[in-house]
Amino acid sequence: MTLLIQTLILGIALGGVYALMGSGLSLIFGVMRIVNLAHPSLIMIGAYVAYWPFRLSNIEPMFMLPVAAIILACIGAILYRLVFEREARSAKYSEMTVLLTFALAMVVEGMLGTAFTNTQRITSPDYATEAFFLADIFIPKGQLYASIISIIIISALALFLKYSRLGYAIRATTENREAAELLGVNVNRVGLISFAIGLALAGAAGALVSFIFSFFPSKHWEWIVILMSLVVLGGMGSILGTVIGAFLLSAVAALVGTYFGATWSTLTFFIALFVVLLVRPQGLFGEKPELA
Amino acid sequence: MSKLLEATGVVAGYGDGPAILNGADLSVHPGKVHCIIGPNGAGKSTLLKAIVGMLKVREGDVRYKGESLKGLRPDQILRKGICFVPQERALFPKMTVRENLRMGGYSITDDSYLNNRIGEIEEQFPILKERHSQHAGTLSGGQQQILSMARTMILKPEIVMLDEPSLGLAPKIVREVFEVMQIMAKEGITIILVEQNALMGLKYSDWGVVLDLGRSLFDGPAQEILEDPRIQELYLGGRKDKP
Amino acid sequence: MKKQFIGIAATLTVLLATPTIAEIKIGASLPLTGGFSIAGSKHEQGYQLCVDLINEKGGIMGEQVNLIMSDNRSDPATAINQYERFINVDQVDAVFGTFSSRLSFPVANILEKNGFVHPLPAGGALRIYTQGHQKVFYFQPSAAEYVGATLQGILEDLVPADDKPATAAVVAADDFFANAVEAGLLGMEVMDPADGSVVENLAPGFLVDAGIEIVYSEKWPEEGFNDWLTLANSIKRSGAELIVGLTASAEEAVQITRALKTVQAEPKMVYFSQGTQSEYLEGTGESSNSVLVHTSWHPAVPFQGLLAGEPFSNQDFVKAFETAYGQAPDEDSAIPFAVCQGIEQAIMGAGSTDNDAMSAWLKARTTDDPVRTILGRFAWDERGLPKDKPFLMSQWNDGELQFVYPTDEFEGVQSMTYPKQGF
Amino acid sequence: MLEVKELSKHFGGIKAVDNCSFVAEEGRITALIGPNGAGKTTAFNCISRTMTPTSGEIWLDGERIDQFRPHQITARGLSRTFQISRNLADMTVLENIICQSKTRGWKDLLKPAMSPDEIDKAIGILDFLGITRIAHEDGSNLSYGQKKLMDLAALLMSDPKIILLDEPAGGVNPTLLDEIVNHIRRLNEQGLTVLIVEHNMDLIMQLSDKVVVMAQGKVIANGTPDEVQNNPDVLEAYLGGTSENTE
Amino acid sequence: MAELATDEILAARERYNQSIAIAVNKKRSLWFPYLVLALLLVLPALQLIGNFNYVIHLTLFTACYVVMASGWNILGGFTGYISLGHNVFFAIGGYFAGMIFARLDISTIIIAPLAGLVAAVIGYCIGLVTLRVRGPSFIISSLALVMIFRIVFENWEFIGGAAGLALPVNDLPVQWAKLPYYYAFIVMAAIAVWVSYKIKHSKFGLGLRAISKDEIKAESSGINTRLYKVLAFAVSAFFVGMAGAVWGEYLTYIRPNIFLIILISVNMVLMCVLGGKGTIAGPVIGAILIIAFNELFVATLGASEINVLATGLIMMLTLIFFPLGIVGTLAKHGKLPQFLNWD
Repeated sequence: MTLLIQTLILGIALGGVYALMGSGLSLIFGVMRIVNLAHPSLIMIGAYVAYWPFRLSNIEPMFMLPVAAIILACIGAILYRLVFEREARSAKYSEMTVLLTFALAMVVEGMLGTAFTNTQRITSPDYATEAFFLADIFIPKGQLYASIISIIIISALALFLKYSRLGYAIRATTENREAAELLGVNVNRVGLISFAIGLALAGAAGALVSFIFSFFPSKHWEWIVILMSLVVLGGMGSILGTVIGAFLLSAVAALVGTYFGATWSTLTFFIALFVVLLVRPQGLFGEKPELA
Repeated sequence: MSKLLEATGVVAGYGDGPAILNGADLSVHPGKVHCIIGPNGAGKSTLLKAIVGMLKVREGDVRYKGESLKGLRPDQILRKGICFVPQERALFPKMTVRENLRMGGYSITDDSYLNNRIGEIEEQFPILKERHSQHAGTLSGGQQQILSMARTMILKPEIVMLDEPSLGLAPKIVREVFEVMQIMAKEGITIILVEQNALMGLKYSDWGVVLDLGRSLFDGPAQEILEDPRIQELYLGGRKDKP
Repeated sequence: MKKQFIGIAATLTVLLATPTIAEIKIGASLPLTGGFSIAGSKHEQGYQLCVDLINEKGGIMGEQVNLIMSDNRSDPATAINQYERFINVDQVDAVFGTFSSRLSFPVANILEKNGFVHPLPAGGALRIYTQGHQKVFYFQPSAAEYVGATLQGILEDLVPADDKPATAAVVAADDFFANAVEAGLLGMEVMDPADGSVVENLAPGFLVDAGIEIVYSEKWPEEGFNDWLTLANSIKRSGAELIVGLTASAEEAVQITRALKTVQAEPKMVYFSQGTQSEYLEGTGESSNSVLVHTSWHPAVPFQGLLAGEPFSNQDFVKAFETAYGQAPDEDSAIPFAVCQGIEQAIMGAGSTDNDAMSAWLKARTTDDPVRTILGRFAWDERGLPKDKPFLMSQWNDGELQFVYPTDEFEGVQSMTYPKQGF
Repeated sequence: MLEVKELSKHFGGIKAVDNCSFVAEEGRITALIGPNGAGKTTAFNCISRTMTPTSGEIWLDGERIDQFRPHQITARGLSRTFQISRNLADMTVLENIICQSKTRGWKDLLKPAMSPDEIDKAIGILDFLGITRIAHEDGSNLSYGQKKLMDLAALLMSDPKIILLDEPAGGVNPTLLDEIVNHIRRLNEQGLTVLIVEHNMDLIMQLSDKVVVMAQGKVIANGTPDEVQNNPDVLEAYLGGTSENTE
Repeated sequence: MAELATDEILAARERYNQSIAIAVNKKRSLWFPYLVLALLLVLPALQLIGNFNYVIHLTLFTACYVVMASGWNILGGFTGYISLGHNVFFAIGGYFAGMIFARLDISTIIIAPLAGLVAAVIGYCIGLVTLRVRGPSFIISSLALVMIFRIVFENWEFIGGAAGLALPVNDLPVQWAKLPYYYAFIVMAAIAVWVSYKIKHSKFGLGLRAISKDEIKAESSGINTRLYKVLAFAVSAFFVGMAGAVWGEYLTYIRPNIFLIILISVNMVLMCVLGGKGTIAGPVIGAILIIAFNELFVATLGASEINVLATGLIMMLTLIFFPLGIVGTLAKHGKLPQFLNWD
């Protein structure tokens, strides 16, 4: 019983981090139909932004979170202008962008590798290797803090989308790009802003990831399918879905890892992705696919 | 007569494709209902899209109150007071009716004024008030058309362009839609209507324009156009254009 | 059309590249990018330093050494392609091996086919040496399957008999090298899947030999594994007193160590197969205290080698490396350096760059008349594995990697800290 | 010929088609009319199996077809057009049309994509519809009306026994509409069964032998055009005899 | 009002219609591919005058990717289902033929068609499941497929698990040792290109194109879409599996982290995208260019991460400026040199 509870706690604590990593991916898909395979490599940039100050002058990685978010948002704005804007009206946009972002991931990897080498990095604030113990059960501090921050950021985003004027514009653009344009929404700017927000989330996630997983430029390939699986489970484009998907999957993976073996815990994500796509392609919270 | 909007020699087409419009002209008279008719592929919808900036005007010019609209984005043109309701009704199906109205007033930054306008529109169209929290996607075709027309009125625009508002609607609803159009016209809004059902369209209009071969062939008071025998033969189903 | 163009270009390259001045060309393809890039870059430094030093001292038999290095992106097809290019286009006289078994397996076949001596800096699994290749020479102490012997030695020689760990947890990456070490520790059969034959039966395994009961064993997949805390929790719950972590990279060793610290595991002894690198220390800090890692090389070991016919000790290497690169070397630079020394001595011994002669000379080495490198003396058995060469065991203590075993062979052995005082 | 028995289709809680039965008799033109949202298109989709019916049976020529896949239904001689016409972008109109020509069995798979016979036939149909000029045009560059015509042309390519037309007159100019009406009638005289959904009452009155009126998923009237036109229920629900604002 | 008579307008409309109708002039050249093939078949004669193993290796490597890219193109180019998981079939073919070669000593060149068939059957079964989703969902599912297969192969001890399977080297003299594989790949490449051509110009190919544009429309046009796309999947798996079979023996080492890495899939996709998805010559040209680029980068930028960057950059620039690939984009603007038009 203790083992079961402990496993669930570990799974859920990891889920918070995955949720933030996945929510940017989900937002970008929702608004712009871009399946951003480069997302994990951009998270990596955020992680480096948190890493160097820690390494050089022991600056708390969580303080670097806003900095990482802002830097990534700027990168997002530039990328959108240079790369994604011109493609926005093409019919096969989604498929094109999958390939485009795939190539982008390679470019980012190459740049990070050139700048920082492929040496593995990790920040080590004290809480990263400490835990709260409650009798037999422990809650790792690093994961707990990261999850709490994730949830706060995601909630703020959800409120912003629901109530702000820009939030309206983003939602409208998500649903019907042309109509939004006709009603006075500068869809390109909305695209740019939501892309920047999505990447800001990646930057924030990067700062948190920096003390949870070790990272190096080519590591992002290992993250992408995991992130995809939770985004797909939650329903592509639904941020709430992504969060629930993240918690659900990482809890299940932890259970599988404990009771069936570590090999199969990783497989959980892949199988889940596969099964969800086939049984309920719209995910838990996604819209129903168009009929006829 | 003074021209509110004037398109001269417009050449436009989709993407890199051939030009659909080859020098189309259009003169718009303030406060009147204009009906553009013509055979399929004549470029009626293309002309509207070119005016609101959804398509690039390759040659020619579009002037509104003496100012060129060429090269402006749709949202900029909208702010000048020209609204466009496309064929496919352009609603946000997963947003509520009220949120859709709110989006109609997206370019209004004053919240209390916007809420007032939404209130006024809902008074004018009770069906929208009744269903304000329903998702727009669940409305019937006619209600959707009414919503998308009413939505444009929030901005009190100068010109509203309607692209085949009667498309796919039951006869009874078609009549309702044209009545909504008349309400708009009574508020002083200038209307440009593209209608395949030319008889009906002209009946509700003050001015008629015939577009064919990618340019404007005839232009005159709706009544005159309706009575012109050539028009009847060519466009109103009086004569076959093939042996 | 493009193909012909490449053909013509290649032909031209062949013509232009034909040596006009006397030099010895040596080719090395290394994984400078991709998954193995960290180790690959360090190998590059080792090879380059050795060749530079040789050239400074007048080259091999008066001829300068021209080292041609290229990046194979950790991809075997690229690796074999590049060795083909070395042999056919660049017309090298000898080659240095590449890093990792993934790349070494196919490269070994190509080199064997072309009759080249194949000195391997890495690729320690028995199966590479049981394929009947004639010219492979391994430049590390022994095959990975036998690493456990060193651990067993420590348990018997350095740990007080009454305080010995009684139970062990063995966790391993699903990786070629880690699997091989695991096979030795747990006493598995090494199979050749090609014909289903048993290459070697390692039962009952070094841990059982040392009288330790295995209470937990687990494997994690090579890629995409993130559940370190769950794994560490299971290790802790097993109550194992000895934790054996057979990781595929220092990165995984960092993750496991941090996770074990988080769950507050309290084993008596911790041994990892990777983790001599400075990255390990940076990622784990104080938790690294008294963690044991086996190694082929350690800066403090007073090995005596030869370079350009002159004595060249391990300490000389450390000094030269620091001068050249401004940082301390580690195992991944020292091993390739030794490979380079081995080939140099083989060329001098054979008196030419004839690979058959070099191979014959290397094969003729005995423990008394060995190849002398900064990794110590090398003489090989008929499989190409070194004879009588134990691994070293090193231990992290207060941020320093000390070498603690074997105790009776060299000067400067430090005493082992035992038991481990928590993470 | 085509018989729909107690067909229902529910979306979540909404009954788009509710226990609806009607028959399209062989060699006749049957019209399906009704207000927007009455379930006409949904019924069409269920018949051609682009949607799965919730319950009910559909019979074609004495064979129950509601378990088949769309292409099997097409192979049995039932072809349809779409209300918002679907076309194959980046393929020419000619290719779009020839796609619809019949293939049977494995042998046909490797036959040339467009045989001269098929091209001749397709051009003939385009000629007839007066749109030969768009034969090599990309399907996505067509106007709304042109797409409708291309759909109709594709339909004729497959030599169907029964065709389902979903608002063929929408967006088509009146002159051309007369042509289409005449053509449908001629085909009908040659034995083609037609089921048509349309709002243009003139067209319905001119063309159809029988009219089925649907409202809120149910069949509310059934009869000759004249009968239906004077049915008070139909007047109220559809034609707009009163000014009530409900559907 | 303009003074025009109705007849004049009708006549004008007729002229207008004719002016818009575009005459399509499709001239393709077949002499060029045949010439290339003939040259490639006699290329090994170079071995008589020297050691050109490296040239042979590069050509063989390119041909291997031509087989795979052309195979991928049948699904990704014609049918519009972009798979990033086709290396699964590469691995299946490699392992199947490799195990038979190791145990029964039958050359993989003989086994290749059978290995292809095994890959096709497995592809057919996978296709039945995964082809139910399309667009981005399909792409992601294909990525998951690789991960799943990788874990399965790594844990299957019979075939060597994560450590892989080493195969014996043939005993031909070094100068001729590559030729069996060389000819096998050249012949397979020729067959793959020829089959792509045949498929593209058949009813099957037309159906696949229809599916790639609008599946519902295609289905209601009477095309058995499920059968067509699953068949396309199987055919494309067949070629990739066949290539994997021979490649395994050539490499002499089969291991999950050699065959099931993302780079191989990326190469297939990149070659088709660069050359032109859905064209016949596209994958061939793409394969030649990518391998030439790779060689160039390794030669000039060798020791750095810059080559990853450069590969990514090429892919991005292609997608942005030549979204239809070299062949596709040139053809669209009517600038395709005749010798590259094999469609």
